[in-house]
Amino acid sequence: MDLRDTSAEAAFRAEAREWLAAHRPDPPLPSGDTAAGFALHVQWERELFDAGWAVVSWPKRYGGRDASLVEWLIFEEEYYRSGAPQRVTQNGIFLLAPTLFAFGTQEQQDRILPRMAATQDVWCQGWSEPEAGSDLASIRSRAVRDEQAGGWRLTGQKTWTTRGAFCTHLFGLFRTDPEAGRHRGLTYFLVPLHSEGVTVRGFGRLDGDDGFADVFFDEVFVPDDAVLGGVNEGWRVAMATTGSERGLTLRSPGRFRQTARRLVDLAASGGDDLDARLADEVVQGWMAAEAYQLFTLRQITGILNGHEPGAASSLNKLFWSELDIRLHATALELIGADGELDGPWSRGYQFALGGPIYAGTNEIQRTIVAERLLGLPRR
Amino acid sequence: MDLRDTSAEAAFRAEAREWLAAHRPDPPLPSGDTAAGFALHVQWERELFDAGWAVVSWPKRYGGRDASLVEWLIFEEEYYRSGAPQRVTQNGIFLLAPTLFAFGTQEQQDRILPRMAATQDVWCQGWSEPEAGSDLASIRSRAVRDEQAGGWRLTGQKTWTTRGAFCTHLFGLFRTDPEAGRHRGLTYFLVPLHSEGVTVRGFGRLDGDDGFADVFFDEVFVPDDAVLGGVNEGWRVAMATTGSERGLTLRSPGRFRQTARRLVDLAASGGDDLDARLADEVVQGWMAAEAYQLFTLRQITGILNGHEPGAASSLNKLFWSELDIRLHATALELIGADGELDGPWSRGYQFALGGPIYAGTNEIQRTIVAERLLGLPRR
Amino acid sequence: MHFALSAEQEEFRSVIRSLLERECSTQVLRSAPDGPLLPGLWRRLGEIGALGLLVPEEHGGLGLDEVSMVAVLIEAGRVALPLPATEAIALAGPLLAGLPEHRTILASILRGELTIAADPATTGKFPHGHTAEFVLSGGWGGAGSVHLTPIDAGDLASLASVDPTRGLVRHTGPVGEPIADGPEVLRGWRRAVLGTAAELVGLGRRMLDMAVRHVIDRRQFGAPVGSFQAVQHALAEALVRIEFAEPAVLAAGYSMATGSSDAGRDVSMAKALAGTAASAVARTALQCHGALGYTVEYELHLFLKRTWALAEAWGGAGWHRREVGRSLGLVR
Amino acid sequence: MHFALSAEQEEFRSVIRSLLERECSTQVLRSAPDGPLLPGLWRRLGEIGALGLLVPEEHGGLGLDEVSMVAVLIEAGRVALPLPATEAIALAGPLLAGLPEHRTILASILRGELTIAADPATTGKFPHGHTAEFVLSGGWGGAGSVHLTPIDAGDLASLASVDPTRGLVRHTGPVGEPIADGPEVLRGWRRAVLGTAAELVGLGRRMLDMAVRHVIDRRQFGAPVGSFQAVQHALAEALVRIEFAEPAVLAAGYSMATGSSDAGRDVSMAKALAGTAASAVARTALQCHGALGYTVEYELHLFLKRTWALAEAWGGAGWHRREVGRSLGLVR
Repeated sequence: MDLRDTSAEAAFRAEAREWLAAHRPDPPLPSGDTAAGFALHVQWERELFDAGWAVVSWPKRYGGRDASLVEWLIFEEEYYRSGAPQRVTQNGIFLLAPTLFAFGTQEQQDRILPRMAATQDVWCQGWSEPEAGSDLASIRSRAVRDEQAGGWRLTGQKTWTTRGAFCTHLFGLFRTDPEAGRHRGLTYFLVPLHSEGVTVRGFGRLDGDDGFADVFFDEVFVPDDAVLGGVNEGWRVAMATTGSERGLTLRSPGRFRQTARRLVDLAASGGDDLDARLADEVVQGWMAAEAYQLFTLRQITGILNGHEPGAASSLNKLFWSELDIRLHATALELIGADGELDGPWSRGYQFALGGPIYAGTNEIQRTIVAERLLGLPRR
Repeated sequence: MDLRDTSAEAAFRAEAREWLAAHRPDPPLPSGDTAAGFALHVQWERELFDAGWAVVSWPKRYGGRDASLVEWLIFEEEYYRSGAPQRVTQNGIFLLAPTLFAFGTQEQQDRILPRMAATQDVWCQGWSEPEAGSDLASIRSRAVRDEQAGGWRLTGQKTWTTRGAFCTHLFGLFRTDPEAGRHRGLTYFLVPLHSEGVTVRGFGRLDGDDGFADVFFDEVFVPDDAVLGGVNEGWRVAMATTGSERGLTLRSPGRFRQTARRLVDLAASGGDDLDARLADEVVQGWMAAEAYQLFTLRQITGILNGHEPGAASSLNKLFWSELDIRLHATALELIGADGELDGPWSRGYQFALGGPIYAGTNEIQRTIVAERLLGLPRR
Repeated sequence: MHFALSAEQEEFRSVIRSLLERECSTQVLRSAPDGPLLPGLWRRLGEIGALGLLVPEEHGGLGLDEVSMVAVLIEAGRVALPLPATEAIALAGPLLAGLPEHRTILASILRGELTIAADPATTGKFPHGHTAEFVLSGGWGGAGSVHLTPIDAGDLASLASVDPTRGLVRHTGPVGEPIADGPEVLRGWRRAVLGTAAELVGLGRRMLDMAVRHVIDRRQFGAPVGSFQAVQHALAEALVRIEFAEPAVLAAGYSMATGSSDAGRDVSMAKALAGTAASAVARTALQCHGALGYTVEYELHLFLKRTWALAEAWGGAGWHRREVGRSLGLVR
Repeated sequence: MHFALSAEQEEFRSVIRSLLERECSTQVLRSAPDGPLLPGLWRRLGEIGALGLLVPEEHGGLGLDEVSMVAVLIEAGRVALPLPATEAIALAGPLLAGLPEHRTILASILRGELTIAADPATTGKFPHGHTAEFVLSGGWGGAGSVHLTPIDAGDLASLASVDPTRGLVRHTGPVGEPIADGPEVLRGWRRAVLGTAAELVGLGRRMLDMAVRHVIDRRQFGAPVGSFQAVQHALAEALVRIEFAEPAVLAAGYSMATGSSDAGRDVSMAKALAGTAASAVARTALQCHGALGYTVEYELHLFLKRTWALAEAWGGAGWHRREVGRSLGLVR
C-alpha cells in the first residue's frame, strides 16, 4: 500500500498544475449548455488539446499522452482543483471513446478519435427515447438496411440528449431487428448530426439552459462503417459504455473534492457564527468526498491488477450522485435566503439533482448492485 | 376548530391525572416480559381495573366508563405522562376487543370482555408462523371440523407470540378450508392456552427478556363458540384488528410525547455543553412527537365525523415506529459510551427497533399506503 | 376537542380553490411575474374577500382568523400562486387596518387593485417588486419596526431568482415611515411565517399529486412505473411527510387565532415541518418523473423552484428549529 | 499509488480469518466473556503473532504496521471476537514494548497468556474486566498519561451491558503507575480508535452477509424476500455504506504507518465513517431479518449489540466528526 505519488506521478501532477494555473479560464466560463457558452467551451477545449491535456490517457497518436489510469486521475484532480470548467466533450471522450477503443475497427478509431480529441467533432449520447428512459431496452428508433446504398436508414426520436443542439455527432442505439426481443436486435450507430433527415430541437433543462435536445431521424442514411461493434450487438456494446458512464470516468473524485473544498471555505467564511449542526453537515460532506477518492484509488488499483469494476460502477454512481446533492444542499443551507439567487451553488444544486436520474436512475443502479454484487434473486 | 378540552374532557383529565399520580407504580415496575415482572404487571392492571381505568372507552357493563374517543386519548396521554408502565394486556384490550365489538356474538362479548378487562384472562396474538411473517395469508396452522364433538381441532405452530409464555388465551387465524386460496379459507379462533394439546415455549427477544413464545397446537379441541366472526371469514375479521394494531389504538401519541419530554429533560440536564447538532436532533424528535399528536387529533375528529381511518392507519404505523427509534437513538447519542449500559434508553431503543417489524413490517405498510391511499397500481 | 375546519371555513376554502384552479393554470403561472392575466386574478381574490380575510369587518375585511388564512394559503400553494398573497393577507391587511392615514392603501389592497411586497430582513431584496407599489420592510423575527416604503421612491433592478415567477428585485432607496412596532410586528411576522408554511403544504400536495399521476401513466419494463416497489415506497414516504406536517400548520393557525402563549413555538414548528416536508417531496417528485421532470417544458419545475424559494424564506427550517429549541430551553 | 494489501499482508489476513472462522463460531461467541474455549483461542492468536503485530521484532513482535493491524481487526470484527484484541494489538503491545520493566507482562500478552483491558476515559467502566489482569487507563483523546493498573488491586463488579459478551465491569481502586506520556499516548489512542473502526467494518460486512443469506433463503408471497425491490435497495444501500467506509479505514492505517501529519484527522474520519456505516447496516440487517432477527436464538443480535457498543466506544461518530471539523478549521 502506497498512497503517495511516484516520482513520475509527482512530476506529471506538477506539470498539470502549473499549466492549469496559467491557462484555466479566468473569470470562469459561462455555462457550456447555451449556444454562446458552448462556443467558448469549445475554444477552451481546443486550447487543452493543443497543450496535450485533452485526452491524457489516450495513445499519443490520437492526441493523448499515454498516461496511466493513476495519472488520468491526477489530471482530473488538478483540473477541477484549478477551477477549470466541466467539459462539454465529456460524452465523447469518457463514454464513446472507451467503447471505440474496445469495439471499434482500426479505421473507426483512426477516423473518429483524433477529431474528437481536438474538439473538431463533439459527440452527444442518443440513448433515451420518449418511451425508453430507465427501460433502455424498449428503444423504438429503428435502422433499416439499405442494401443498394450500402448502409442503413435511421428513423425515430431520441430525447433528453444533453447538449444535442450544439454537438456535431451522436452515438446511440437503434433497432435493427424488429423481430428480436428487447435487448437483442439493437445496433450501436455513429451518426453525424448534419446528415440529411436529422432535425434537432433544443429545449430547456431544469436550470433554464437549453441543455437538452430532441433529435428526430427521418430516413437518415448512414454507411456501414457507422456501425460500432457489429449489427445486432448494440446492447452488449452499449453496456460497456454505460458502465463507464455511471462509474469512474464520467465523474472522477477530483470534481467532488473541489466542491467539498469550496464548501469548507464557504462555511469557514462565516467565522465563529457557524452553527455546530451545519459544521457537522459540512464535515460529513467533506468526508464523503474523501471517501469517494479513497474508494476510487482502491478501485483503480484493482483495475490495474486486472479486475474490471463491472457492476461495481453502480456503487460509484450511487455514491457520487448523492454526494453531489449533499454538498450543494449544505451550501444552500449555509447561504440561507440568498440561495434563491442564481449563482454557482444554486445552479450546482439543480445540476446535482439530475445525478440520481441520468446515466441510469439510482433505482436501476440499486437493483444492479443487489442482483449482481450481492447476488440477490431477480423477481 | 377547537383544540382545548371541553369542560367534561378537562374534568376527566383532572380525575385521571390525580388518580395516576397517587397510584402509579413507584419505583417503576420491572419489564412485564419476564415471568416475575408479568405477575407484578397483572397486579397493577387489576388495580387499574378496580378504579375503573382499565378500559375507559368500553361500556360500563364490561368495566369501562363509556368514555369518548377523545377521552380515551386523554387517558392515554395522562397514563404515560404519569410514568405508568406499558400494558401487558394491550393485545387483548386494543387488538382483540375492537374485533369482538365488531364481530363477536353477544354471548362472546359477555363471556370474554369482562374477564379481559379485569385481567383475569390475558390474551396474546397468534398471527405469525415460521413460514408466515409479512405474508400473513400463507398461514398453515389448520383447524379441522370435529362434528361429533361440536367444534374444531387445531394443529400447527404460531411463533414470535409476544408474552405468549405468560398469557392465558390466544386469538389467531387457522386454516379451515385447505382447498381455498391464500386469503380465503381462514378462520379466526379464540383459544384458551390451558387446553389439552397446547405447548408453549418462551424464548428470548432482542433485549434478552423471554418476551416471545412458540405456541404449538396438537389436535387442540375448541368448541364452535371459539370462532369469531364466521367460519372462513377470518381474513376479513383479522384485517379489522390489524388496522387497529398498526394505527391508533396500539400506539397512542401520549406514549411518544412522554418519551420526547424525557429526551428534552435528558438534553437539558447537560446544561450549556449541549452540542447544537444534538439540540437540533432533540428538537426534531420533539416536534415529530407533537406532529403525531396533532395528526391523531385530526384523525379522531374524522372518526367522530364518520370517516374510518382504514388504510390511513398505515400512516400512523410508519410514523410512530420511526419516531420511536429516532427519539431513542438521539438519547443514546446524548448518553454516549454509557448508552451501552442496560437502562431505560438502551432497552427502549432495542424495543423501538421492533416497531418497523411487528404489526406488519413498514415495507408492507408503505405498499398499503401506495396502493390504497395513493392509488398506485399493483404489480 | 375538534380538529377540523368549520363548514364555513371549508366552504371558503373550496371557493378559493375553484377560483385558483380556474384562473391560475400553469400557463398563467409561467407568465409571472407580470403576465397579463395576473392583475385580473388579484382583483378576483379581492372581490371574494380573500385579501382582507384577517382584516376586521369594520375596516372592510372579512374578520376571519388564522385558521382560515392557513386554509386559503394552502390552496395558494397548490397552484404556486405567483402573487404576494401571504404578504397581503398575513402582513399588510392586519398591519394597515388600525391606521386611518393608510385607509386608501388598505382599501386598494383589499379590492385587489394594489399589491404590496415584504422585505422582513431589510436586505433590499424581495419578491414581487416589479408589480408592487409598496414594500413592508423590517420586523425580522418579530422584532423592531415595520416600515411602509413606496417602491418608486427608490431604484429597482431585477434579480435572477431560481424561481423567475417570483419577480425578485433589488430595491435601493430611502426607507419609508414606520407603521408598526412591538406586538403588532411580532404577530405580523408569525402570520407571514405561518402563511409561507401553508403555501409549502399546498406545494407539497401538488407535487405529490403530479408524481402520483405521472407514475400511474408512465410505463417502463412493461408495467406502470408506479407499480415498482421502490417508487411506491418513496411516494408513500412523501405522503407521510405531508400528512404529518399539515396538522401542525393548521394547529399553529389555531394557536394564533386563540392567542396561545405557545403561538411562536407552534408557528416555528409549522414552518420547519412544512419546509422540510415540501423539500423532501420535491426531491421525490423529481426523481419519480425522471428526465421528464428535469425539463422546463414539463410543469413540475415550477413547483420545485417555488418550494426551494419558500423553504428558505421567512426563516429556513434550521432557523425555526432553533426557535423551538429556545422555547424548550435547549438553545439560548 | 497503490491501494491494496501486499501479498504478505493478504496472506496474514487470510490466516487470521481461517483461524477465527474455525475457532470463533457463534457458539464460542455466546460463551463469552468467560467461555472455556476463549483462553485457547487467545493463545492461538498469540502463537501466530497476531497480538504483537505492531511490536518491533526485537521485542518479540512481528514489527508490522497499522495497515496490517486494520486487516487483522476487520477479521476480528467479522466474528465479533469477544476478546480484547484491539486493546492488546493497538495499545498494550506498542506501549509496553519500550519498557524493560514490563517485559514479562508484554511477553505474556504476546504469547496469548494474559489479557489486558483499556479504560481511556478513566471512568472505571470497561470491557473484558473479568478476564484481564491489567487495565490501561487514561489517554482519552490522546492527551494525559496512560497508567498500568493491576485489576486485582481494586474491586470489580459486573455491569449489565447491551452486549453481554463484552464482559463489562465497574472497577474501583487505586490507579497504577503511569507508563506513557505525550506522543506515545497520542499514537496509542489513535491506534485504538482505528482498531475499533476496523472491527466495525468487519461487523458491518458480517451483518450484511447474514442479511443477504437470509433474504435469499426466506420466501414470502411465493418468492424469495430478496427479490423484492424494497429489500434489494435497502441492502444495496448497506453495501454502499460499507464499501465507502472500508477504504477510509485502510487509508487511515496507511497514514499512521507513514507518520502522516494528517493521521489524527484520517483516523477520526475512519471511526466516524465505520461507526455510522456499521450502525446503518445493523438496522437494515435487522429489518431484513424481520422477527427472526429480533430473537436471541438467532445469531444476528450478537453482532448488532457489539456494533452498538463499539460505535460509541473510543469516541462516537459525532465526537470524531468534531475532530475532523477542528482539523478543517470549522470547529474550535
